[in-house]
Amino acid sequence: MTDRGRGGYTAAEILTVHAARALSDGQVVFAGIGIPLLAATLAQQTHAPTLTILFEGGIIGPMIEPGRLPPSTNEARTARKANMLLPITDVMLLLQRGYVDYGFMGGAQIDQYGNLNSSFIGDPASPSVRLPGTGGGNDIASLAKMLVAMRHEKRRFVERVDFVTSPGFLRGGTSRSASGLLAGGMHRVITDLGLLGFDPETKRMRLEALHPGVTVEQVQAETGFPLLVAPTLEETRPPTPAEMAALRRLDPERMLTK
Amino acid sequence: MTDRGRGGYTAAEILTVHAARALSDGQVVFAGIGIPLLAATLAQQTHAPTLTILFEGGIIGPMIEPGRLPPSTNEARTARKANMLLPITDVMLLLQRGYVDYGFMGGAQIDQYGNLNSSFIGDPASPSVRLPGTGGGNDIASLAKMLVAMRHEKRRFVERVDFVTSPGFLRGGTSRSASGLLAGGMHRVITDLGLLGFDPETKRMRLEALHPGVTVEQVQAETGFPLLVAPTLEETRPPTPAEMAALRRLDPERMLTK
Amino acid sequence: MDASVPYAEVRARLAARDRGLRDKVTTLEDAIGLVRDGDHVGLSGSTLSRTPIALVWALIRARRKDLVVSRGITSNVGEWLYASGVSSHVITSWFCQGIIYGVSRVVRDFTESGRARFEEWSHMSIGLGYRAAAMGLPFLPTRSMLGSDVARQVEGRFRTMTCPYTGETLGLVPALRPDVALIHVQRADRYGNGVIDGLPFMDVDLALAADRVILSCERIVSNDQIRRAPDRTKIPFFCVEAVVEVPFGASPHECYGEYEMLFRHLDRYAKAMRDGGVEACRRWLDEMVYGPTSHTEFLERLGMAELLEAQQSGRRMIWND
Amino acid sequence: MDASVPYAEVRARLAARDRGLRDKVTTLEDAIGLVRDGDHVGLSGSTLSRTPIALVWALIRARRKDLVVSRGITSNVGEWLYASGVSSHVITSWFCQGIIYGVSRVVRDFTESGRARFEEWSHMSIGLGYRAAAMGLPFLPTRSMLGSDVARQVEGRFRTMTCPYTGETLGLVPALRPDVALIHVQRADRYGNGVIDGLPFMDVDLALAADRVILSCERIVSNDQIRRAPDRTKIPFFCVEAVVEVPFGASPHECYGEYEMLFRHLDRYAKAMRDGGVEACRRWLDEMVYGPTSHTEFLERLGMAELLEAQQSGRRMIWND
Repeated sequence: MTDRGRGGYTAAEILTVHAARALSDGQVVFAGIGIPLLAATLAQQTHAPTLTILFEGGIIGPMIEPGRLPPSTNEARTARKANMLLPITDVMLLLQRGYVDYGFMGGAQIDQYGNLNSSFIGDPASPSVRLPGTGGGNDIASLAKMLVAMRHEKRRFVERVDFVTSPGFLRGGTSRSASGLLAGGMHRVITDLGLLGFDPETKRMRLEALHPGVTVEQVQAETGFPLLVAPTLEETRPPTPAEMAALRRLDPERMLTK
Repeated sequence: MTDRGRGGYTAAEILTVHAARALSDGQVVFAGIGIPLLAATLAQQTHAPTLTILFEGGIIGPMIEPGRLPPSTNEARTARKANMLLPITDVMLLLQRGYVDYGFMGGAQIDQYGNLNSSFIGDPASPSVRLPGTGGGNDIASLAKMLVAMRHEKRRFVERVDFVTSPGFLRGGTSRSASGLLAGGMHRVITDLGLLGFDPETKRMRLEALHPGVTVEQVQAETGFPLLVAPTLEETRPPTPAEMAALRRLDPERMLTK
Repeated sequence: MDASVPYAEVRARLAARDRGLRDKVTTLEDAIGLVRDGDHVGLSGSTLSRTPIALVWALIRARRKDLVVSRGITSNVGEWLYASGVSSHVITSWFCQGIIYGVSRVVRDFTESGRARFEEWSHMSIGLGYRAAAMGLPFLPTRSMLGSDVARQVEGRFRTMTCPYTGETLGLVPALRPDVALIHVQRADRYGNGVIDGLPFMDVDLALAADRVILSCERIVSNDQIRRAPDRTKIPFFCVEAVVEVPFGASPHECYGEYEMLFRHLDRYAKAMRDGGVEACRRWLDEMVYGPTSHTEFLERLGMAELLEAQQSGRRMIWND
Repeated sequence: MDASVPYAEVRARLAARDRGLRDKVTTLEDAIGLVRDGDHVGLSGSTLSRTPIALVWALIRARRKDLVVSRGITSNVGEWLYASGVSSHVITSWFCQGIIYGVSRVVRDFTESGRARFEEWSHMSIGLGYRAAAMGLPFLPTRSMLGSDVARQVEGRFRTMTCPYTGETLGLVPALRPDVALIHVQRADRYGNGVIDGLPFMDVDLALAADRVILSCERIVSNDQIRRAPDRTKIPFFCVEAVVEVPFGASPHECYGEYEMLFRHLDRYAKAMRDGGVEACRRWLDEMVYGPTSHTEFLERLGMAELLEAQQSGRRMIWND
């Protein structure tokens, strides 16, 4: 991730700190690798010591050691010294049962209703790029409240995704629940420019807060559809020294936060 | 079981030997405790060394030691040194998947269509005796071909059971498959008087073979409904010295075969 | 079997639970405080194995009432629940003292007189009911129980459907969702990570199906021990509400690898029930449940000699021989 | 996903299998003889973990064709199947070389040109498909995949129903029934009782779902070892058709507690694929699959130094540290 940070922080650092703040103590988060895992671990080290992380590979409460963040969700380095290992289908079913507070993923392409695409660029019948596909993304987004952390770029924030891999609010309004998705849904999109939520009625994406120094116009310029703006637009608090110190301990080689 | 044996054998010995003969090498049998287990073990010791026994408690291939037959299907004495232990629901699902050649149970009350009752004597709404109920019997009889070993007595062989706990052919004909039970069904009833099967069309119980010295009239006299008789009625071979020797090793104190 | 509960309510109930990695160790009495009158309570183990005896003992002493109790197979513990007035509704597949003890006079007395209900499902159906609940589903399909009177007795809850793929008839087992599960295991850590040796019965599904789980264990181990072999953890801590360390917590029943059942006690009990029926059961409750001032005293009344013998033989057959 | 197969046929196929407790140890080559052209083959493990590499290696050498291959998550092994012509139809939820290697040029080339198919289901749906088959059911209900384009792409196989208990919409995942499952585990006995350490992935369901199971293992242990800890057995012998002992049978992928993946080899492979695409993949197959005269020679070409290092670090992190 090339830097587009502010106030001496990289974009990835800003993303990670704000993502960590979205998590509360005692919660259970189903995390993807990369920024989501880093943010969940940062939350554990700062304000949420009893937060529990689940991984798609079948891992409950892994032993994350500072400086040794696991590179994937289902290998031995990730599984060692966890609280519990279980079959993939069963860890996914914990989402369906309701044990998980938040699913937490990165995103390649998102639309105004929070739908995510990781399957096709272009027409799925004749794609210009065949992407790796859903993995557990579709299940997590179908069954849990979602946090998405991603870089705020116009090519990533599109009016309509080419393919709904992981459902947000589908076509907005009540279309998600009408399809049978009765729980979960997009909760918050955390970017390097600000925090976004969704309008309670239309389910269209809405700017909720700006990072210091960012303007609404800048965010709109990096967004491929007209952005709603919350009635009271907040300004986020910049990363604190304590958060930054913890983050540096977790990622001393700045693999993820450069 | 009081004795009503013939040719120097007890009724229980005759039952057990003939039940063992109904099993073939390489098969998988889901066995109840008592005569079914004894018979399955006898089969292993005589003609079916690679026969596998499953128990309802969640046990695959137990270590049955001669003289130490386990008293129940789900305790540590039964589970120790098995090939595999698994949850109850999963061992039952092996029946549904089709891994089991025969379910093998005793019976308290059976009717002309092979339905078994272990729930109520009398009107279920106001029973004269509330029996212990199905346990896994209903599942085994619903999902596997069945062998039943029981004492041949008029009060046990009734025209219509008070309550269908474990389904045989229900009301005969195609009524079993019409109810959605597409596999399994009563295969053979083994008694101390002879062997019984079921008419291929009507699914009514039919005498297939008599033990030496037993007459059709005797069997009919101990049966509470008119018994069909197979076109060619066989006479069973008496227990062999090898079978009896193996049986004595398995049950030296004659707990089950007195 | 309450399969008609909307998914939103199932989710809301779970969302309200504290699922953090926190110390949950407490006493038998405090743990049982989590059970409310009228609750549906699921019990671990099967027949005479890994039954949560200490928890049931505390439950009866706390004089809870109107409980619905479910278990795959129910033995003498169900007699105590009937006779104590704690429950007059047991959902199970098979119900008497234990396979070698024959038909239960206590169960007969209560059910034949209509004073209590024994709601019978097939053994697999009880398991599928817990599993449906554990999976967050309103039901699971089955090819069992169809056509039988067992199904007819619970018509409306056991249903059928036509499979859209094959056109075949399938049975539907509704989710079985206990308000509370009482589960006894060999080992757990303070957070509630539970390890089961030997037969798991239906306990993993039961733990995930229930709205609250009270875990008793033979011993509490460190979280580090749990993390040494995370593939042995069978019950995840976040479904557990309370952890109680109770040595011999399943006696007079057995606990795999720890102790056998107390055969002499159970034989004496069986004879007393045969001879005295419900009144004998109430006398047993007076002597063994209400009488002792602590669970340790309950164990004393079971008898040190028989407990030690059961421990010796129970350990030996699994670990030594 | 062939959920429309009548139950009678599912049962008949299983009834025809030899399920006796017999010695099943054989060679890689003979075991792979059980796979027929056109079969649906399911693979154990996930991504770069506990993949049945040795079995797939033998499969490619045997030049099987028209296979449909399924797996929860598919990595570079899927590239080999495409590039070798063994399969042009992979059913999976995620398909590239491995999470750190980004989009696969080989997968892109085959799928974007229409020469091969990547049939995408959600990860849980692949698992539920195996589980439905393992349970002897035509489908399992789900609350996932609804409303998405993933579902739309497989419409007719992924269906919906109205729950008769709640009135809610449920998705239905059809049974996923491999003709053959290739499964690599740490230990097995000669009969096929399989023990899995660490993450079980979808392998228990896969084993029970398939019509035939070929089990490779790091080492064959005695049946007595299995019976010492029967609660550790994860795959029952009677679903297994062949057992092959293959040390490093998952290399260059990892096997929990035995060895890590061969990072340097995988990095070199990834760079070669980025630079050379399908042609580079075919060169890799020539060098690593068709070239060696034995699996041992395949391991030699992976490199003794890296294998030993992977073994040392893989064991250390689980058992020593």
